[in-house]
Amino acid sequence: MSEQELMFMQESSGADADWINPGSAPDGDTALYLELDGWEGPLDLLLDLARRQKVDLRAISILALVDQYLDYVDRAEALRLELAADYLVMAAWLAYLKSSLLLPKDEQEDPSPEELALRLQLRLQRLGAMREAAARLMARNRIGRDVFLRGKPEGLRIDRQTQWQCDWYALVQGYGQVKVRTAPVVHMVRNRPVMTLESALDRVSSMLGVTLDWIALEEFLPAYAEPRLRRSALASSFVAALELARIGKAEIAQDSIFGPLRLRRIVP
Amino acid sequence: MSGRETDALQRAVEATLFAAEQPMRVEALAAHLGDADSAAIRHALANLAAHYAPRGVHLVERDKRWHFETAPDLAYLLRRTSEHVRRLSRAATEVLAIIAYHEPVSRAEIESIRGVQTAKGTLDVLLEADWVRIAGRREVPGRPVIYATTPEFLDHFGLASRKDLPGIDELRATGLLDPVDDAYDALMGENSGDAPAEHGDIDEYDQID
Amino acid sequence: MSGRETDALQRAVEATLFAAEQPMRVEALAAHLGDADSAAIRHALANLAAHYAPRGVHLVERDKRWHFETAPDLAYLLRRTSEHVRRLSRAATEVLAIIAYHEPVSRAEIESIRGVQTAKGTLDVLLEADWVRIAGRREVPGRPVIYATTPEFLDHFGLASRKDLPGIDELRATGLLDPVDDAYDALMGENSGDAPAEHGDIDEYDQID
Repeated sequence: MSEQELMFMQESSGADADWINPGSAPDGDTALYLELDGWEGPLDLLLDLARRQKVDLRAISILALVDQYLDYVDRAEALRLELAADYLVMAAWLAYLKSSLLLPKDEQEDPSPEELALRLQLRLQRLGAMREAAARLMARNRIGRDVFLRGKPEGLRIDRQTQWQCDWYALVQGYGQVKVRTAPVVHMVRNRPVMTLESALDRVSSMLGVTLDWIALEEFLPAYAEPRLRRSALASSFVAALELARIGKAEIAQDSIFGPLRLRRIVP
Repeated sequence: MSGRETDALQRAVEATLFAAEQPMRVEALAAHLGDADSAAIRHALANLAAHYAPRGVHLVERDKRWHFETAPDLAYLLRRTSEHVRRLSRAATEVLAIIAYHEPVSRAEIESIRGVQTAKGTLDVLLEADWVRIAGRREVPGRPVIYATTPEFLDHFGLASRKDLPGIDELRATGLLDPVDDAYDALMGENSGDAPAEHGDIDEYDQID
Repeated sequence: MSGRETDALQRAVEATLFAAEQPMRVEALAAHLGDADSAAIRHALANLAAHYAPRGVHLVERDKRWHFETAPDLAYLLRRTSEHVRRLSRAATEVLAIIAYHEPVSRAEIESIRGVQTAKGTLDVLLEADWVRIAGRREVPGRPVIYATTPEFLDHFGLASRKDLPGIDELRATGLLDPVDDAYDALMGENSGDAPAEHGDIDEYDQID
């Protein structure tokens, strides 16, 4: 039967126009070849070939289908049409499936060719179902084609109006905060006992002039200074020592990290 | 048969939906009509729909949103030049059907049904038409994007809900919406042999060809 | 009223006018409906108009052109206002307070009192709320607009007159300024004597009035 159908397919021709419509199958073999671009892949081609068997997709003969597909690929090659690789992969797989199906049962491997054939059939059924569903969907009454909405609706407009809310408390507090925030700010700096860098420089250089020995930094500080003045004097004296070392009037030594700093005059 | 004293709420609902530029849900109608009672609005909608049923204009519900549209049987009078509805390519048509019947569905799942890779542009066309939306990601390795249909899709194709998709009940009952693996296992489990289960698809297929 | 068997032409006219983007003349309708008889169309239009007369939608003729429109008594449905309550922002509250205490006052004066620029929208909100009005222009170079409060302002805040606004001293006495004062005191904390002098602004304002 499939043989006959194939013969019939060879004889008729044309009908390319059908290709525009989803779900339709070409009724001419020539069209089949010429419309290669129209296929959505090998499964799609298989589905159309299966449909040619004019039976339910659950009752198709997989062997016949394989033959049809392989025949199609052969013809395409004979016509020197370039087939996409996935068509050839499908052809190879179908050829393998066919030979497995023809082998005696006990030589079959896992998965069995029957399982593979059934799975192929299930896939075709699913694709067929979706193609049919798509056609039925497209045939529904569609807005803008079959049914129409109101041509020029007046449109609904909703104006949002804000009811602002503020209470007396917030108003008065807001004003108070503005006044407080913008009140002139007075900065007070307390008078602190400090030793300036200048006086430290004087003090250190004059004390260095007295001797050629090493003198510890602490010894430059005023003996009875209160702690805050002492801290300031230490900082200023240290900077003064660095300054004197920089201009070559003194040298600084420290034996260990955080150890006492010592100073000595350099005799020019 | 519309009553001579069409009641006030019914008139208000009628006028509002006539004037609306978008389909409206019951809640939106209620809010627009000054927090009217939802049940009363539903009642008015049902009355209006019945009133308009034999007329040239119908009141329809799509995805819980209501709008007026012309009666489908008058399409032949009103059909305009086809530019209003762009034709979908065959690939896009199939992808749309697969998304609608299987949603939510990933691109890989679409491709496994079609047995062919889906061009990026095909999904873009459907997204742009506002018929398909990205519905999230599947929580499997790779977290693929999954697609679903939109209210606009149901609107455009005149479907009250996805339950209205043509033939979806039969497809589900016959397992044609299940993955091949599940269908195979089911077949192997249920019946010993190769005889497939009963189904009602044959006629439909014949009609198509 | 409308018959149970709405006749075919009447349905066609109804659907056509519903879907039409422009009002249509009888001739245009006739042409659209496949050269239907004008008299029959007039008859259908009259029937339809009568049918819709009590409904929420009317079929009306204007300048020999027919179209559907919302029933005039329901026109209010097309344009609704929805009121929602919003609290005045802090900035707007401050600006309102400054206007109330200092009025009439220009924007530049408001800004110099607040120590920050005032967004245009802030004054707009107060104008929209009807609490502030434009009270003229100050006769100085640039003639800046000056703002003052409205009777609605006094109403809203339950004030008999602006003199009811408490002065800074009273605010401090009632603890209204405490949250800010605390922070201020913390900053100035050590030397209690250095706190800035009390302001006597309020009295001056009173004199302004």
